[in-house]
Amino acid sequence: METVTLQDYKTSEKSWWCPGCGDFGVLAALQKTLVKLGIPPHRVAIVAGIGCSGKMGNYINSYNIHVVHGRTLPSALGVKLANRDLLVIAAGGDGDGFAIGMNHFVHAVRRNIGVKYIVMDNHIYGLTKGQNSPTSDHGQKVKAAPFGNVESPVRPLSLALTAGATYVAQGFSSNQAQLARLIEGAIAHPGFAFVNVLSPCVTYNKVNTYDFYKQMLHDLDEDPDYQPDSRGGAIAAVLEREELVTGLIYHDPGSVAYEDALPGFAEQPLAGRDITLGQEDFLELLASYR
Amino acid sequence: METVTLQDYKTSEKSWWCPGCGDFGVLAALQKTLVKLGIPPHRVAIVAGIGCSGKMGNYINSYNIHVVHGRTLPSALGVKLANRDLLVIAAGGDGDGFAIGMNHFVHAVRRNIGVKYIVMDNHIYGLTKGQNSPTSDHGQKVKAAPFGNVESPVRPLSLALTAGATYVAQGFSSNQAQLARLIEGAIAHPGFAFVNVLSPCVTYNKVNTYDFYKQMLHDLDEDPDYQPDSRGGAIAAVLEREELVTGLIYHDPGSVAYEDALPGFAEQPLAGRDITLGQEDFLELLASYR
Amino acid sequence: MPKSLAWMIGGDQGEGIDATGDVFGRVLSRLGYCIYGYRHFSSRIKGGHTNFTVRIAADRVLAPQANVEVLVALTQETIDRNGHLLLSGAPLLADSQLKPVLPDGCEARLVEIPLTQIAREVGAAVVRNMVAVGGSAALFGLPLDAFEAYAREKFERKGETVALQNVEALRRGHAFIEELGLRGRFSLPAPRPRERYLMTGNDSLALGTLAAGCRIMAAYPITPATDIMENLAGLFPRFGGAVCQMEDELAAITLVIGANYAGARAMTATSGPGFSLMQEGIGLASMAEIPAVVVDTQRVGPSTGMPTKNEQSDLLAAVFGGHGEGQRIVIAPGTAVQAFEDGFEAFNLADRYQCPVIVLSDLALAQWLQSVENLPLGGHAIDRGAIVAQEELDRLTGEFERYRLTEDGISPRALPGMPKGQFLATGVEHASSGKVSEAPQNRISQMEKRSRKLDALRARAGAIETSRMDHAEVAIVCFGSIVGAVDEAVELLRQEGVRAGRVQVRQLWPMPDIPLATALGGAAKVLVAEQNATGEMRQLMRIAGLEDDRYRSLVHFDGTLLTPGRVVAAVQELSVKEGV
Amino acid sequence: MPKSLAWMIGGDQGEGIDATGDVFGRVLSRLGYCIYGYRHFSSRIKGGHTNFTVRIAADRVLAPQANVEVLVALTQETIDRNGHLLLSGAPLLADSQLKPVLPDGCEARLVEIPLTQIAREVGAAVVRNMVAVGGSAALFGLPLDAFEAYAREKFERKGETVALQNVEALRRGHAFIEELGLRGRFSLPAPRPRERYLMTGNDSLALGTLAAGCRIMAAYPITPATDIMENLAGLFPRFGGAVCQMEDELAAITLVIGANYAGARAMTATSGPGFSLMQEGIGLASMAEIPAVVVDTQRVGPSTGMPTKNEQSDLLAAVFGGHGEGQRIVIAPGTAVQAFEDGFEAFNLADRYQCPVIVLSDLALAQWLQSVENLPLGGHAIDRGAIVAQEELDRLTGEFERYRLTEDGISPRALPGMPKGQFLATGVEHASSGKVSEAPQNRISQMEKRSRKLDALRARAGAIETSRMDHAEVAIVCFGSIVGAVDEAVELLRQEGVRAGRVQVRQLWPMPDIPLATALGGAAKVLVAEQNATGEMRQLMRIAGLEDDRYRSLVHFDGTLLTPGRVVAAVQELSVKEGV
Ligand SMILES: Cc1ncc(C[n+]2csc(CCOP(=O)(O)OP(=O)(O)O)c2C)c(N)n1
Ligand SMILES: Cc1ncc(C[n+]2csc(CCOP(=O)(O)OP(=O)(O)O)c2C)c(N)n1
Ligand code: SF4
Ligand code: SF4
Ligand SMILES: [Mg+2]
Ligand SMILES: [Mg+2]
Repeated sequence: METVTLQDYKTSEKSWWCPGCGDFGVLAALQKTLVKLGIPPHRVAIVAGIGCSGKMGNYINSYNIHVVHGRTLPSALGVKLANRDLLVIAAGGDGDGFAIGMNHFVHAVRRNIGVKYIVMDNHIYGLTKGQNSPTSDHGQKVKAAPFGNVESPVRPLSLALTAGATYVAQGFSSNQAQLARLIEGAIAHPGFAFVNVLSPCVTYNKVNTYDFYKQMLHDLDEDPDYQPDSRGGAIAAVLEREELVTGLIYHDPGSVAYEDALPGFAEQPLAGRDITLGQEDFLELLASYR
Repeated sequence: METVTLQDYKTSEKSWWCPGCGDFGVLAALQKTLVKLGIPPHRVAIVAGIGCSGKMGNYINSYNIHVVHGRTLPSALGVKLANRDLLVIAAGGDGDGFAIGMNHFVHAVRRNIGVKYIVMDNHIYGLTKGQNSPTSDHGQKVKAAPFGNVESPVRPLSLALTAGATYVAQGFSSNQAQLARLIEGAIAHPGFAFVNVLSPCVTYNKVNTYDFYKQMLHDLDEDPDYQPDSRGGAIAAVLEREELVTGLIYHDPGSVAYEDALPGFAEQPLAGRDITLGQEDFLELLASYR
Repeated sequence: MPKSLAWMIGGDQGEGIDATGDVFGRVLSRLGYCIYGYRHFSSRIKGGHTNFTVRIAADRVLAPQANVEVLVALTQETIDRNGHLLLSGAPLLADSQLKPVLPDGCEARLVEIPLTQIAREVGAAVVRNMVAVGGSAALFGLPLDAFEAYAREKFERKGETVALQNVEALRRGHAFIEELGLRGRFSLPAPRPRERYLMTGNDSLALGTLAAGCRIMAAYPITPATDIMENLAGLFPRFGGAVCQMEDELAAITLVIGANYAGARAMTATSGPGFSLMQEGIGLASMAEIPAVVVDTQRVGPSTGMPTKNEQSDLLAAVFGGHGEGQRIVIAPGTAVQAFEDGFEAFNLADRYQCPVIVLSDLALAQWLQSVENLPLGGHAIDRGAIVAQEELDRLTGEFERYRLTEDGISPRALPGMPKGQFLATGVEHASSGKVSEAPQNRISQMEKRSRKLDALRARAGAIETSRMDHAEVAIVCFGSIVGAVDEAVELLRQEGVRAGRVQVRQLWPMPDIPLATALGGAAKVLVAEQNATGEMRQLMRIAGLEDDRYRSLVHFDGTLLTPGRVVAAVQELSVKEGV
Repeated sequence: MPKSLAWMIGGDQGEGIDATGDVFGRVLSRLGYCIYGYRHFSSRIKGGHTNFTVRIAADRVLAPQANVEVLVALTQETIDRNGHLLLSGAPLLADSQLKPVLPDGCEARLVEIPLTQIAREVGAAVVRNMVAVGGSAALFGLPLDAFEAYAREKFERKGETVALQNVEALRRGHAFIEELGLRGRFSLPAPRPRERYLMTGNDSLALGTLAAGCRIMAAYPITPATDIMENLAGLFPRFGGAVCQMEDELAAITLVIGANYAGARAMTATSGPGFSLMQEGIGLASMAEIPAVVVDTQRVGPSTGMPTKNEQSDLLAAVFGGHGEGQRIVIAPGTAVQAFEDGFEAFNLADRYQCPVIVLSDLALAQWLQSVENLPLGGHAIDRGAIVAQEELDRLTGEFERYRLTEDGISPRALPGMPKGQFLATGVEHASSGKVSEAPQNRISQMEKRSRKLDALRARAGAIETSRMDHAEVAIVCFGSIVGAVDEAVELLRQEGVRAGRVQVRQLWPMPDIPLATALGGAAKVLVAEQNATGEMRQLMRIAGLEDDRYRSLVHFDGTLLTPGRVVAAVQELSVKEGV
């Protein structure tokens, strides 16, 4: 373990979110965890989506790729496959992940790709100035829905569980200690780890505020009756509480990551391997076309 | 109710599926149901995806629109909003619906759009000649995965239930009577009705065959212990049996369709309405820009 | 060129800069002036510099001014960034609290005004900007009561106290400047009062689509197109329609196709990234001959680019972006009035030609305020194109032939719900019945039929609009929002004795080569001005055979608004180097 | 033109027609002939007509033949559809069981042969087609043992019985024809045996990418590109790589971008509809300067079009399809050998220029069998382009400057995992550090830097390939698979005394205007031949200034393969009408 300091993870760019934005808390928890684990910045690749949340990577001095809206997870899989020694963290918003990116979310989950996915779920589209997101409450009024949201929200936790997720957790950006612990668990997990973070948008979301969450959230980590080891139990628990929970919700200790399941896949990073094809191999392959 | 005969629903084109393909059964059940309900062909719009299954509409003499791969559900919503008097049926395959179209599936479900969605789920990509689909079993060997499928299948029924579906059923293309009943229930349901049909691909899928299903399927309609009225119970039931069930799985009698929830939305079909804007309305709107 | 003055207010994002600019512009508009109000901003919600400029004139202005007469600064950053825009001695109103400092070389006159302090005294820190508005009104010698009336109207619903605080803030700011003896420091031209609206292209385009009978709008939010959705979300429910905020642009475009197929008028609006995602869907509309209106409000590309900056670089993608060869009509409004017209006309074109119509707007047109004087609803008639009559269907003995081969390529369609009109609409190649066909000869007939539909458009009236082109030596060809800068440049050039004229291409595809060739016939030089890097319209003109040694390009691609000065300079360079 | 003969087998889809064609072609190839094997098929799995033609010659043939010498008919539909392809008296071998009837006007000689019956006698109905192959071998006077050997080899793993049944079927078919006295009815040219492979463009392209060191392939199935994925799925695991079948094309392209960013060589392959969906992702690769190889195996568009028919109509979308203005390199192989080369070279170009490279293939190249004689691995060297050295990073005092402004526009990149090389890659406009910047001057510098990268490619060696161009009066310009038909047409024209030559454009974008202008300089007429409706390459040539009154277009867009005859006719028409 090298000595890594918080300074190593800082960039010359200051975080540009609105004062009070929940995303500050997520950034802090992530940086703290990386430092705690002593992972040097050059071994970390952050793949970020488009949105206020997607700027996350701009403020961490790791390798960063800021992709197109919604394609955070497939891009992250690409990074992981090219260099499986990297810690690959995908980060984005609820719009990025559960609207335009929902398809990839479900499929990344069922593939169990070795990527840690942190969603800053503010129940709103922040960067485009306050439209309802897929997690916005029914009835929420915004300029694009002046008579209120007619849609019912998607439930990211239960969706992930149903889709076969092997690590599902939910944090609250104000609860740094828990959030850091959940991220740490995600990093340790082989396979896809999903950490949904309730991260209030103080500018556009007047419903899902810090106060709201402080009142409503139930901490499963502190619940002596809850064990995060049964998929069915986890689904039932989050269904019952309408996903207003925090903590480690489910964890499959037998999880095998996609890259470990791929037949014949190199154990060393592809990026560093000799890629020339031998003449003998080539002729052998050609021979099959005789 | 007009007298409608099977003949009215036939086209000059014969169905072009491989002999024995499960989709024949789906076509037959659908046509029978439409006739039984006495719905005249011009009041039916079928929106079909791309795939063997997507050819469904080509063989029914209704209004048909055969769209681009995966966009079956949003197109169907468009048709429904333009003319809410139509019976709008979306039909496609498991690739169309759960691979490229998964995003729209989840969102159509949570919107509860007034569309009946029939998926011919053969656990394979038929039209492109036998690649694994998102519902293919783990380990299934095909040319594109010669060492076996490394992915775990998505579970359409539980996904739909978790996403908030108000009508979920699963049929088997050989069981015509049940399938017709489930489709009839779907048509009667206000809002989104999802009928997943296990429809064997006799050419490319050597695992999920008629025999396989005959052995494995559990008929919930015949199960006296099963009541399709609880979301949690339904999720648990399909989870337990790995979705190898048929029958009506869940039904929310209080369902309100998206088009009924839209504020101010016309009760008569938009397609027939006078769309000219009155001069007074226009001036009033302009005045707000002074 | 109209005599004009410009006022700018600058500060941090999220501090009401644009709202303040809006107030200032709107009152001036009511006082009888023509306004062009534009903003500099970043893709960031709070913090980061922003400024809003209100350009004021007696006649239409549709372009930025190079300098400003007054700058109101709420942060030191504003002074540093924009101080140089002030001519020597021009007033820079800065909040005293900043302890403002002029940057080196800035010769403005620093006027410290205790904005924050006055606001606090008035009882609400948020009215700070209104103090500045009051002071600005004094500088221009404007009647304060018009501002007061507007503030009362605007803040009424927030309660009596708020309204009064705002009025008081205006008064105190006004008094402060008056006391400094600066009242009437600038005199505006005489106002020319008449019925006038202050709106953006997004506003007027939304109105145009409503007027055209569009009742379904499906979209996914994206800057700078979102306002269209937000505008219509407020309007459509009142007229029985609906706005559907979709999960992505793939869903938006295909919803629109489904709705148009079933007989409604439906549209979507997006910007570059979303537009790229729609390419497959647009191809379906071409192939199945389904009307579809797509607004692409361009911003700087490629990829995410600069989402809050102006560019016109989606033109080639609008014309050629989909795989295979499908019919598309591309039109581009340049002013808010034209945005209304095109928002309306797009639906007529789509229904008449049964194909996708792309309305290429751009950020400047979409988001900047302009005075609109003439927006008549009359003169625009709804034309739904060829729809088969029910009687004709009733008379049919065989199947309805949806894609009948006709001379002009247009085949009447049936709408779902019409008895005996059933047919298959598909993105697969099909016979005239609609049924799938792979026969080579059928392929040729259907391809030719579809392509024939658009032939007449090459000569469509209204495809181009010219100004000052009689006896013009230099023709400046342009499209979109830069027409304002070009027009102003033409006036400046004329004042300098250069016989310049302007040709605005409003229909970009099919390229109206016939009217263009005629319009440009007499010019000695043709300058094709575009806000992009590769001269996209010029490339289309080349394809259409509009190319010879008279043609030159002016490209502008740094994201800023094209100024009249830049256009003038380009023409002057032509004259010097090539002696027009 | 090589003297050639063609053999066709036709029947229902799903009845092993293509497998049978493959056997016939492969044995002939082993016997020393050059083969071109092509199929007619529909987007349907079983049922529906299909046929497979094997064209046989002593020298390279890469185009269809207008007529066939022998037709094997397994259904009456085959006879009705294809009978007219036989010249008078040519043998039409039909299964007696059909009770075959010749259509009106068909002057073929009907040879009834009890295929089904013999097969049953042999003990397996499935060997029916092998009876026909045996009979066909007799017609051409070919040694049966070569067929027997191949059948043994092929059916070995299915067990002794199966192999024997096939051999017996071959023998019985051969004997039947012999008894009719038809043995040696056609004599083939003398074979020219050498090491030769029978492969499709998809096969060789896949090999090329493997040889280039590509180890990650992400795709979503689509005809006619799927074989590339299926080929690589068998190969990559052996070399430590992986094929990921993704949920859609949006995922495929962005996976590829992520993988290339992180230092692997990764690719995707698709066809039109999927290619349209990738436009946004391709723009990201342009903007963030990330290498990415995208194979677009074209088929008939727009929309779903005719998925099993040939067209070259995605060219303009390949060049201009994304919003905004990003760099793309577009190359197009025309033969299986070139598909290998381009599959390899695409990765070098992508790494060297740090941008997306689009390999435009087409259905005919992708799916039809051709003889390949020269596929050397040597001569191709892997070039990973500019990657910063670790020592250089170690020496850095400040941040690594990923997008440094360089003279040639190429800036060395760091790969994730390299200490001190951290940077931000983003689709947002950025400064040379990689950090987001909206400064106008930075925008200009970065846009110019990116565009500068491709300048040299306008003159790249290998961008065009010419044949028979010395003293050519008529130059035929083409790209993609139709080069085979054009070359054959050139020989035919030369035989008739027309001095024709061929220019194949292998790099379509940047358009190699410099070598093209030189190559075409001496021609009196230039015919631009393309398999699309709007002359897409011609349009690109116009943009590049390659247009004058010598240029004409030949467009072919009915989905069938372009024949040499059609090209000859077009040139003759030119000569007659315009007197070359
Ligand atoms: C293809 C595409 N469509 C739309 C957009 C515009 N856009 C940018 S961010 C965003 C959503 C932001 O919401 P979310 O992902 O929840 O992030 P937040 O800003 O709330 O953190 C949208 C719609 C885009 N960049 N690309
Ligand atoms: C954008 C796009 N990508 C890929 C394809 C190719 N394609 C056609 S059908 C199909 C999948 C078919 O599977 P499924 O939906 O399960 O239908 P089935 O044939 O099994 O009934 C695919 C991938 C396409 N038409 N469009
Ligand atoms: S708009 Fe909301 S999500 Fe975005 S930075 Fe501000 S508070 Fe955070
Ligand atoms: S390939 Fe499979 S799904 Fe397609 S028609 Fe044949 S049996 Fe049915
Ligand atoms: Mg959000
Ligand atoms: Mg399927």
